[in-house]
Amino acid sequence: MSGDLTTTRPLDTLELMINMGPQHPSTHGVFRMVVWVDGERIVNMEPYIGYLHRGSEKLSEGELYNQVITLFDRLDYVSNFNNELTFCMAIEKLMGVQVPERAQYIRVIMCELNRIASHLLFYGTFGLDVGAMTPIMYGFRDRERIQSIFEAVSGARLMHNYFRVGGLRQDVPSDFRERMERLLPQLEQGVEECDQLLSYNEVFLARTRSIGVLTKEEAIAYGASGPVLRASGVPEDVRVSEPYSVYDRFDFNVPVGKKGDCWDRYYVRVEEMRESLKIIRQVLAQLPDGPIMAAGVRRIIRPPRGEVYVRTENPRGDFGVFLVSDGTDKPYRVKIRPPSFLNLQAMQAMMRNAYVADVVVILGSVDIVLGEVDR
Amino acid sequence: MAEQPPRPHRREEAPTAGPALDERGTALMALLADRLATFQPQTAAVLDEVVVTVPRERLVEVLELLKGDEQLDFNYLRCLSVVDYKTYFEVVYHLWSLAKRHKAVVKVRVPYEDAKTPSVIPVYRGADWYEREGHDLFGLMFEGHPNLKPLLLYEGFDGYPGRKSFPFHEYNEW
Amino acid sequence: MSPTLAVFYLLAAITLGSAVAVVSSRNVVYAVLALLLSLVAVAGLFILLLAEFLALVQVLIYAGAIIIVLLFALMLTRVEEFARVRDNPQRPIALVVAGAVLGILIAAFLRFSPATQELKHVGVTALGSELFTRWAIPFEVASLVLLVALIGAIVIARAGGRE
Amino acid sequence: MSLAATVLVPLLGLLALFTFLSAVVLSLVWIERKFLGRIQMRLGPMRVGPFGLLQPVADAVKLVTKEDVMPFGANRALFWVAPLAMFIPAFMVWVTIPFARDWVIRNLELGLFYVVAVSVLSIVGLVMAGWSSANKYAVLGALRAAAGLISYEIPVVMVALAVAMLAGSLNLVEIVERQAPIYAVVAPLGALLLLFSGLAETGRTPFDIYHAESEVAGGPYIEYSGAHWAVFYLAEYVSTFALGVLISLLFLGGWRGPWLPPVLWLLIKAYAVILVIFWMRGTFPRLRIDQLMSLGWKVLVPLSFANILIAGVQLYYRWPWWALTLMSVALIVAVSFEVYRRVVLAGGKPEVELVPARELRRKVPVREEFKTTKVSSEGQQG
Repeated sequence: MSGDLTTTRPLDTLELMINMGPQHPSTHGVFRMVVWVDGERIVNMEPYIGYLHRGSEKLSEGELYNQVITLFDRLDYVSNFNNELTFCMAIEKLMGVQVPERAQYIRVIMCELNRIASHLLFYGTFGLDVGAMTPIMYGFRDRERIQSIFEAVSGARLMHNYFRVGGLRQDVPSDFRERMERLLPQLEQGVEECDQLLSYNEVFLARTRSIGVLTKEEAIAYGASGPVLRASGVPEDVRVSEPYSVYDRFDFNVPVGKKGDCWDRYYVRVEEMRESLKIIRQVLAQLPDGPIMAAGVRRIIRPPRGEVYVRTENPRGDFGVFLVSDGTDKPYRVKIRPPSFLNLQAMQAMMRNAYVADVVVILGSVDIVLGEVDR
Repeated sequence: MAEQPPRPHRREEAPTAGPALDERGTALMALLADRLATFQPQTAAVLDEVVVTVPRERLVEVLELLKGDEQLDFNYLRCLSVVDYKTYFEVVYHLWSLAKRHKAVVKVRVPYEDAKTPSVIPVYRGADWYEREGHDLFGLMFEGHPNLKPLLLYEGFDGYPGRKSFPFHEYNEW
Repeated sequence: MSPTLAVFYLLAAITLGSAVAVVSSRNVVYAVLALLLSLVAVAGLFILLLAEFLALVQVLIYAGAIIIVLLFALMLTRVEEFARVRDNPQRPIALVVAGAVLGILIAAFLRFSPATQELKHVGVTALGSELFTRWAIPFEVASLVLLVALIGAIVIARAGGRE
Repeated sequence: MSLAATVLVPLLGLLALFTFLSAVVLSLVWIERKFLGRIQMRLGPMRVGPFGLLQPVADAVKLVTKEDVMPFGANRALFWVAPLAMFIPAFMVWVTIPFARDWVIRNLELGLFYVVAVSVLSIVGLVMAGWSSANKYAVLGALRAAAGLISYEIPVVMVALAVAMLAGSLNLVEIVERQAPIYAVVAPLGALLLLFSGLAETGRTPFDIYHAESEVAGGPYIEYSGAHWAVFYLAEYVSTFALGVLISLLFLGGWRGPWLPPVLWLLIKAYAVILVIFWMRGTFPRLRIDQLMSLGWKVLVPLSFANILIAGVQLYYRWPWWALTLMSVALIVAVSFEVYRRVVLAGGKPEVELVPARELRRKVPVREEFKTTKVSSEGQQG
């Protein structure tokens, strides 16, 4: 008689193991989370990465320095300028190259525009993650305007390959200033519209406040950076704490969150867009004339032996490059510190008491780019 | 690309980047040497960074000291890199102090044959994935790491593609 | 055979057939869906008896709510385990109960011939006033029972949630 | 002759109804895409036909000609039956819904009750689809659908009851005829309750959790493609249209209105309600399941009982109709303020702090602890 099932033992409720990703609409790329749920509540979560591992670090060891820049474009494919800048700065620092003023200023403009573009993309996809379908259209409208500037300046919409060791590949087009004067008011208005559309929507607040809280201590311990770290209440911004390029000449604010929940992470980015616009205004006002390449930088670069670590403030956080040079024309070792990699790792700490629907929101609020996580 | 013919460059003549410490860096270097005296570190300056090389057995102690010391206060692990120097590995810890805003580099050397080094997760929680990655790509054992599963490569991948000796040209995936 | 009678036989066949399927099906989900079919067919029978209100209540409460709750519970449990249940120690009791019900039905069938009473359509207004005047006390007692069950369910759920 | 009267005429009516509903669904698809496009600053479909009018037709052709895929391990019978199990109840509802005074297939005495009862059955199709797809997202979606339906069925029934009390009838034609001022004015609370719970039952934003694209990737529909998916789609739009028509009938005076023919009035009102639904879709994010449940059980269910209560009080004491309006509005205001206070103002209005970079730069600590004399507080990047 096997009839004991119905009498002695209560029926188990099924603890469901769900494989979110690698193909799932809101994993933002090929990322996989194995989630154990009890009903709708998360019991356990394990992230799996590596689906986009292209061995960028190893590939760099076989390329000339200028060729490696193209690889850096493909790491975080929504903030390409920032990545290029970091790598170029690493070599410049190693070689002691002084980059001309004009090139520095144009670099800052490009990086800040890139930051806005990246945050606009975040804004749109985060809207989709919480189930609102309109924000992405608003975000993409303005992102598209930025992309057309990128295209005009670098010739490419996505993989720019524009910065060079010692300066820029070419100067900006002659109507650059007029285009920027047209673009900036549009962007300023666009950011305000985005803010009004979503930020204080009641349902949005209900979905993001007190969700996925990352405390200050946890954020530091996990090595989180960028908006994730700032949302947790740490006023750390590489542009301020370790100023690079010409950032120490501009005046802007560093948005800092109070609770470290999803809403804070979201709103820090909205504020950052405003601050970036402020920076661009200042840069444009000060933009000097002059050369765009440092004198004496050859096409084949042979930096001296040594090692250098350079970090910059990427839209996603603290992007670092550790470069070991053996004096040849190819890097001996390139180690990339991808901010998303560590922010994603910190996501495990945000999963306390989350529901299935929250996983998506939390992941969205961390804003990862898997090209950078997996490298 | 390990199996390429020697390139026509003048490795011997390549200059070495000299130290360029500012005053803060010099001060920090002196302070580090003072604090870590018991560990007999090799302290050097590379460009604007202070580099401290410590024996790997005492790495965790050193990091704990650096993190706990009030004046040093290195509470943030910026980067953990493994560099393959063909005869030995160097594990490089880039530290940063969020409050005091200074930086330092801690290095340990790990011989090729005995590729083991202690895990620093007890000190820096965020080292978890870095160490998994180092194990994955370089075959370095991080002793004490709770979960050294492959991170970037798939399970069952043979070899350590981060190493200089990995035979890329002979490697067939299928 | 009048169309009404034909429809009646059809509905009765569906009712009985799916009822058999409920107890004989190895797959619980099939069993629940067969139960749904049976209940809907019973609602059809009610309509034939001009008891439209009852038919709709049957659909709303049984088909709509109870079946959904059953399916809900099934999806949360390990369905594979049901497949392994071949026997049930309650079978003798079930047999007795089923036999008793059958007996009552047969007795009822023998005492009342089906065509003795003329079918009469009762409007919902009449039904309502009847319920709240003549049958007010049984009605209230029934609702009290339901209320007790509701409170009991809440208490059980809360006790489970607190541990 | 009698056979023709009893069988043929209703059959023809059903056929006409089906054709009409298909046309309505096509128009709704087009309107939704166009309207959402406008909300989102795009044009919406433009290429197929004038103003993209033929886009839904093209979609339909595509869906019908697409390959029907069934996942390995799915329960074959249930998987194929599920779309029909959802569509048939959604369609059956229309048997008793009047488009004008005499434009109805069967004017049932219990019409309103019938609509409420039969529409519940749709959910069985969803649950079947979720269970038979052999997919965990589908199961999760089906669970959500079942939980949502059970919670929101109660307010729907209660609102229907309150309307029946006001009209003194469950017959939809009579309910329309007896609205002296339309019930949206008499009982605004009921209208809102029906709109919200109806949205939840038809699974529309902000209550679209059961097929939430970003969470359960389509829920019960995840494995469906081609014609079977199209049937689900059809059923969903038919239900949405039914909600629009039901709200128009119960609260907006149905087909009554000056100048235009009655049918047109009903359609105008129904489409207006549906535009509001689409508007919400363009504006709101999605609620989480526990928030959906709290809203249902803690707000809508008590409110629907309160709605019956105030209707009863007004009827019993024979107060003028505006007394009910006043009570309704007072309740709406009180509850929405309370919800707003709890959700938005909980713990103060959220904001982030803006720390000026200048201040942070100044905060670079003075290096006195390094025991060296000279101090440089500037960054070291050259």
